[in-house]
Amino acid sequence: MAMSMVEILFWFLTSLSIFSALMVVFSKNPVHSVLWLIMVFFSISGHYILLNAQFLAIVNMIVYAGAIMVLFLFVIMLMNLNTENEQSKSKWLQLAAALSGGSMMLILVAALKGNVAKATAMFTQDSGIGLIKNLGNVLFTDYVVPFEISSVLFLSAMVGAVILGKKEAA
Amino acid sequence: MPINYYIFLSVALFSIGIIGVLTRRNAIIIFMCIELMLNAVNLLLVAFSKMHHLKAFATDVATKVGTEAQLFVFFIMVVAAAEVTVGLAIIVMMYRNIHSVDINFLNRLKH
Amino acid sequence: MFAAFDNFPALLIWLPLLGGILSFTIGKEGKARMISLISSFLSLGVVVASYFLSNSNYLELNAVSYVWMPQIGAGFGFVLDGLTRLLCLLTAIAFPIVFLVTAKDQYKRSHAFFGLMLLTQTGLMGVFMATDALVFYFFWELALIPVYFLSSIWGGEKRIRATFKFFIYTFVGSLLLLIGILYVYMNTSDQSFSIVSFYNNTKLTSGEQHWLFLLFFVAFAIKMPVFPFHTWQPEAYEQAPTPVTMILSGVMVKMGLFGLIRWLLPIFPLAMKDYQQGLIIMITVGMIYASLVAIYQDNIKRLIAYSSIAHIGLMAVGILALKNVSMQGAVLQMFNHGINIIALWIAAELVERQTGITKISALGGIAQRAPKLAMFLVLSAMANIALPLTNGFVGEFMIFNGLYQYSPWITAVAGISIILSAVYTLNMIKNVFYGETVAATASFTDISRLHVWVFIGITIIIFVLGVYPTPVLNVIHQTADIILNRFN
Amino acid sequence: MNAIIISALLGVLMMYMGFVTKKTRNYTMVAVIGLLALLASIWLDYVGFPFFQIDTKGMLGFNSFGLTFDLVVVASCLIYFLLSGAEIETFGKSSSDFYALIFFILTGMFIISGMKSLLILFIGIEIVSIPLYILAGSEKSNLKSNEAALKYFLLGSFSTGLMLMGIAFIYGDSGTFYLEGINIGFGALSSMMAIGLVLILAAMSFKVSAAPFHFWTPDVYDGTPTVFTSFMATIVKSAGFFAFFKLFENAFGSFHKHWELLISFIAVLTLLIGNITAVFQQSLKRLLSYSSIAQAGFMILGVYALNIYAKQGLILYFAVYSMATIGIFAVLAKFKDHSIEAFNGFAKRHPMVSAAMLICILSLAGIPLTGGFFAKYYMLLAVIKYAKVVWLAIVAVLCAAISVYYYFRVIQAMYFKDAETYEEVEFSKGFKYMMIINAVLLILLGIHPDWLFSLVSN
Amino acid sequence: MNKFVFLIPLLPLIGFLINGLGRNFLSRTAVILIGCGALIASFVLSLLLFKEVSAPGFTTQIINLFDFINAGGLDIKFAFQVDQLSVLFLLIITGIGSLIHIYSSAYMHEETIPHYARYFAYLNLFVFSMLLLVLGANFVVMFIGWEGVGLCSYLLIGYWFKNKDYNNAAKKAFVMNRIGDLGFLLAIFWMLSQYGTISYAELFPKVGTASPYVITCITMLLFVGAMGKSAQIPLYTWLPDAMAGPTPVSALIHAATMVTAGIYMIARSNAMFTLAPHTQNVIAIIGIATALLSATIALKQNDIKKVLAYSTVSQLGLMFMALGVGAYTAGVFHVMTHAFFKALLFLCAGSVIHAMHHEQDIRKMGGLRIKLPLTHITFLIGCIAISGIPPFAGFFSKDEILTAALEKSPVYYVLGVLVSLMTAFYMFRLYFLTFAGSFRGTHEQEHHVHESPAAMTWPLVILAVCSIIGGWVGIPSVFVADAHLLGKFLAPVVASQEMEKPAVHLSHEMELGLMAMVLGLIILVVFIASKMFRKSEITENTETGLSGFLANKWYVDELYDVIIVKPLNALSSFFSRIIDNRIIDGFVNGVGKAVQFSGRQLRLLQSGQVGSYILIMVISIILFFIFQLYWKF
Repeated sequence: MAMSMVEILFWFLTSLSIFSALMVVFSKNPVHSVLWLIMVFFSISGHYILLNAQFLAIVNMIVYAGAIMVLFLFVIMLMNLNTENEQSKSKWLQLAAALSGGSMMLILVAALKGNVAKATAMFTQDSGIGLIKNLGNVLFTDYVVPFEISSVLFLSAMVGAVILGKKEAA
Repeated sequence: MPINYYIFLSVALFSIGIIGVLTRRNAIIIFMCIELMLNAVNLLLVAFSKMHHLKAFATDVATKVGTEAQLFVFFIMVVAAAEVTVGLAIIVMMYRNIHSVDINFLNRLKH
Repeated sequence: MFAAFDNFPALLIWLPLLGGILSFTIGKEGKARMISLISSFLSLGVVVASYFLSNSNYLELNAVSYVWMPQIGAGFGFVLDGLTRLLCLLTAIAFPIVFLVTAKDQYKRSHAFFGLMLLTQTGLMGVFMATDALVFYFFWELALIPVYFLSSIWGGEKRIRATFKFFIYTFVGSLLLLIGILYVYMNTSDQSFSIVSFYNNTKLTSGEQHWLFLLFFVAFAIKMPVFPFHTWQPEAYEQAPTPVTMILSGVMVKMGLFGLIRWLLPIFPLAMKDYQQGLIIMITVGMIYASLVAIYQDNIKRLIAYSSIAHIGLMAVGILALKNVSMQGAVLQMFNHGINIIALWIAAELVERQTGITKISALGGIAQRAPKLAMFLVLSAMANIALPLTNGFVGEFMIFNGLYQYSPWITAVAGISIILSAVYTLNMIKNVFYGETVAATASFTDISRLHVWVFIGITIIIFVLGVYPTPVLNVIHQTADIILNRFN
Repeated sequence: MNAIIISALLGVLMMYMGFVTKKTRNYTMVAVIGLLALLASIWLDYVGFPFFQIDTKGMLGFNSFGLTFDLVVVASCLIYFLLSGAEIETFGKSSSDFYALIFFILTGMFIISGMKSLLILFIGIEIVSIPLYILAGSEKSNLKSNEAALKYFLLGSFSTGLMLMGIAFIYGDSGTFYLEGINIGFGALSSMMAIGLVLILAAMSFKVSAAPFHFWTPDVYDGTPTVFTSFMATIVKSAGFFAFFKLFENAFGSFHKHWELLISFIAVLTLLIGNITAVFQQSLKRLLSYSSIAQAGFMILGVYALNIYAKQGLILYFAVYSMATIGIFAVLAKFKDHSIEAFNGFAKRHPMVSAAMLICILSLAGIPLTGGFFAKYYMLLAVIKYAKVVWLAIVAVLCAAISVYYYFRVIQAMYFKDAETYEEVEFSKGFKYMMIINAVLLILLGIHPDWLFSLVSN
Repeated sequence: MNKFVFLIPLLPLIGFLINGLGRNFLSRTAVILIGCGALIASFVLSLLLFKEVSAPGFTTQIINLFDFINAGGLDIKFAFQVDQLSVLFLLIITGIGSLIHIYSSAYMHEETIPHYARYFAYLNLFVFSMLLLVLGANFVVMFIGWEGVGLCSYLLIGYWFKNKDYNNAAKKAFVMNRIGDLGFLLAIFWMLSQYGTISYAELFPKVGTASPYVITCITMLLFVGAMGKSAQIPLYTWLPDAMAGPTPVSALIHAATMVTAGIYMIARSNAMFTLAPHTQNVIAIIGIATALLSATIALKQNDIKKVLAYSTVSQLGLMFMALGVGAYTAGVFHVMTHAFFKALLFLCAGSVIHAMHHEQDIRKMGGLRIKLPLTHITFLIGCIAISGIPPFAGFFSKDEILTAALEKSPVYYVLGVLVSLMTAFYMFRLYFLTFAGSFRGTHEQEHHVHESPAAMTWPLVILAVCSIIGGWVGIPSVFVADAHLLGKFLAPVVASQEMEKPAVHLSHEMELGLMAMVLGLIILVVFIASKMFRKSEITENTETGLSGFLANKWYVDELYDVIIVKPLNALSSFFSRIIDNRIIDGFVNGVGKAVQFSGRQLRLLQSGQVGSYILIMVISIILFFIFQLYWKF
């Protein structure tokens, strides 16, 4: 059975994202972790494009991979954590952690295997809701209230950053 | 691609995130793993958005179904950005005091 | 809430409550004492007046009722029927006695002491008069909280622990009671806490009745207390200040018995029938047990405490036997026992106050030094062990009579407690009051005039009720009739 | 809607107060006046005079339940400001920022109170949470505060991740974020829905510190500066519960049977762990954190029952629990030593304050004549009404009996024990009166709770 | 006259109240006047009543005073019943009571006034209770008196309350009485539930309506009550100990009146006992056994009062045997004569003790006939009377009992005779040891020995006269036909028991022959006693063998101690220390401890490590998933 280009892309991105995610977890060096995480974000953006969600793909790259991860990198550099000096947790704890994470996945997968939606093919053409025009339209009409409300969130984050960041007065 | 593939993918990413949170001791890495989990969610939401959209699209070509999930993802990103600001501020503050971001040193408060 | 002061139940709640608050706020020892005395005597006056000026018709249960929370079917309902009247009288008598007996005592922060005492009185009155389950529960707790503080602040050496145990123990019971009340409330057809609804408008299956019965019973059993829920009692009695112990054992334990009569039997008649035998056997065994344990005690207070367990057990059995005679007898005995045991506590208190000792084997010969005290003690002890022509006899006779109709064998076994009660009571008299004086009692002085008058008052009650109980019986018979009718 | 906008504006106002005046007293004054305005505006909203008519596409909506909740929140906050304002002021110039943060948190709560969509829920919860992380770490030089903030932040974000995953699955199954939409058309529980439900349940349990997701609570409450612990443990927790209740009522109400066992399990576990662990605590602050877990156990009973009694009862519970806990924390915040022994002989030194504190403790313990009784009473009533099986109620009351054990340890310390050396604590006159007013309110709620809960109609 | 019946008990009650309350104010004379006056007045009233009752055509009178208990189908009246039986007892009680009061006024003279007054108060209270007992028209009133006399007995035994032993004796008396009382009480309840009434007048006519089993049970329970009060096996040990009380008290309570309450009760309810032959047999057997047992014990006692006490128990046993064989009249007759001579003997003993300054050991007496002539004579009269030598009172009543016993069964008769012989033996042993021979006490004692004052001797004389002539009211038909005045008097209240098959039918000749034989034996025994004890020396050596066994009262007290008292104490200590403190309270405290313990353990879960918190959260979520997805419920 020949795979279409899209399918090949899907499997490539999937394996890339999973591999990168694993590398995030298992890299000794925090900087490597950050870089691998950026890799994950890029592959996920690829998935978005496959899913015809171009706006989110771009935002993901700009905001996440660009801004946020840079911030992370910045902090790590600032703290001079660019070494592999992190002590690992005890073996038992790591084993328990891996086991529980793994069984979490297994259970979810097992539960969702017989899902009704499996027949749906995902790559057919659609009306292009993921395009910026459509999303912008909805965001500033129907979703204007949550949008405005999230400004409160940013305000508080800003205040918080100021409070936490500035030197103690006394 | 069936929706299940996306579900499994994001579940896998999510679980890897959890494993990361559980196994690492560096607060920043843990935070990154949490971001990984959020991205798994984002991916899943977009996939679901597409799925619901296609279901509706079969009967109505002008349907807007699915928009809300993509906007939700947008809001998640927004919130994540704010969270990162605060989170990193806290981590930096912590680092200033104890010169470490190892969570195993967070043990003054117990019992 | 309370529209007017034009009726007795409202007065009986308000008088002690206001008195309590007043003496709390006034802060001066002498005045607080005066206020509490006046308030308690006024309450007594009101109860006595209610005897003559209102009828005791049980059917007018909702006679006094104020709207409280109509949405949830709760109202401040109070009644003064025969049963209640007797118990309110007991409460109203007990408090002035306690105040008089302790009139010369000094308590640190005494305004708080008197305030709490009066709050306790409010709680007790409320418990006895409430015709609304929620109000009943409220006052049930209200009577407990001040006692907790009274005992913990003014009690003996190990007071905090003992009182705490007492508090938690009874609190567990009352919480179970609360669940029971809520469940019954949910099953009233008109969603009401009124006792009338509880009696007449509940649809409970036999199974529901069974476990509800147990919930209620445990609460009451802990309060009474009956074996094997009794272990808080000796400690609490030992550690509480004697005025509080008097109230606890004289009045408060009656709350449990009262609960049986008013809030248990009539609501769960089906379950009652099934549990009757088991409970009666359990309590009877407990009576013998408590009597035997009492024999071993070497502390006056613990001895009286265990004797109280045995006596309360008898009353409980009298109630549970579901015989008219024994129920009336039990109600009468609730009153009598209250009076008698208060007298015993006064004696114990007077001994302890002078010698500082409650250990029986370290005392002796007080009768030589204090003939009056000895006389009154013997008198009240005799009433306590139900010697004929004292009040105790009438009550116990009626209880035993009804119990006999229920089961001769159980009567015979329960009767052993009469013998045992003689054993430990006489032991106590013998070792504390008779014999040669010891170092601790060598300079014992006889009781003051005030105490003599208090004792005379008690003695009069003991004998009047022992010789001519008819007026009291006339008051309570209707209650017994109505409750027992539910079992026919 | 009034509340959201006004409190957001108040937050902004407080942000800039630092530029207007340096006198910290004024910050509190403005905050209190602002709260009064807020209270009035909510009341106007409640009686039917909203200032703003904004089409929210059904994502936000206010009913009597939500508005009553808002009222309770603002009232509790008022008491909080009045009692603990002085403590906030000790943060100096930046204290206006803290007021701003608190107003932002309030905004988040009002958003939660009106939420009809999972999106709003998510945003609301985040608006509440993010400033809290900051408040937890507000004592920057204090390592405990740092630690609390980081723990809270890490665990909080983790639970946010869980919640989002849950939301994603629920969306996948139902195709909508509207609560009503989720609620209809689900007779049977699909596996996606079940997973979403469990994840959301876990996340919400985390927010309300229900076992086994409660572990952050004692540590964070302990490390956070007392004055903010007070806020966190009371008003914020109420918001968590409100969200919990509203979400489960409106979104998952129709398949209540499918999750009642799970939540009853959580309730029992919370009650047991909260109460039993509290027994051994030596620090009052930590004791209160465990007690807050224990109280959460009771409130979960309301979520379990999901009926009108639960609704009314929760409102009452929020009010009573917040008032009582704020009262105790306000006193505690004046102490440097947070151990129970620090209160030995307190009643002799400060009879008025200790009497008021006594009422608060009694209320927490659920003793009749205090509001706490009716709060617990309503939870029990709700459970009994819903289940007709009383085992849950019996477990709850047995745990309540355990709670008496540790609450009364404080009373014992205050009233029955004497201290040889003690920390001298000053209380202003205003503080004393406020404590008394608080206590009187608690008693009033204990006699006439109907004044409050009748605001909630079905 | 009926209207004043209530005065008979009321007067002593008033006496009690005045003396009791006014003990600190009254003078000694006033105390005497009130105490004795009340009794004498009662006696006079009783005499008047007797006159009325003995008039021909008298029918039983019931005087209702007030409703005692009227509730729930229970209707008990406080009522008095005046009939031949009650009047007879009234006379005995008030008559002998008066004498003893007078005697006491001198005997107790050493006491200070408050205690003196207290003594008279108790005594009056006792008489009041005793009068209630015999006057009551139903069992409840009887029970009131019944327990009342028990109380007074307790108070009077422990009158000298400084002495621990006396207190113990008092307590023992009260408790043993209570055991009996419980039986009585149960009988009352049974009667109430069986017949619906406990008034004699209503109850006795319908006794037969119950099954024999029920009647037997009720009568057995009543007899248990009688056992306690009248000191029968196995509840007799309190009576010898009760001698701790002042001697007049022993005379009044523990010889003449209270202890005969059991006989009164059975005689009163003879209608019932007649229908219960099994009970009667039991009564007879226990009666004779008690009589024998205590007679043997009395043989070896050295305390003057103890001898008399065991003698009392023995005589009571004889009375019960009489009741058991259906000879109610004989029983009551013996109560009366016994009241005379035993009161006499006790008072004489009191006189001796008074003279000897509270020396009670007969081994330290001797030769008192010269020092105490009047006491000596009257004591001798008492001894003769109790030994059953005609024409003294004891002879008639005892003979009547023996005759009745013979009619039932020769065994009873033989044993009864044996008891009589022993009685004669130990009484004369007592007499000879006390009054004959030479004085064995200290010189100081000898110096002080003197005859008692008139107030003490006059009652002795009166009682001595009664002891001589008291029996003449019941002259058996063997001597004079139809001369049994008492029998005729009591006939209306005593149901004649039908003998189904008299074991032995006696002819007059045979009766006379037996009488003579017994008399001969008794005189022989007296002779032996005189030989043995007239000139006895003090023997201090401890008794061994059988005599030791008897001297130690068959070790019954020790036996009771081992089988009842010790186990009871052990049980109570076990209950208190183990069950109550360890198990029940241990459980209660254990719950608290368990909570504390789990609190201590659970807080370890709160490790402070973020990692473990998250791990637990994740594991819980996994468990929740499993539960929610795969749990089929």
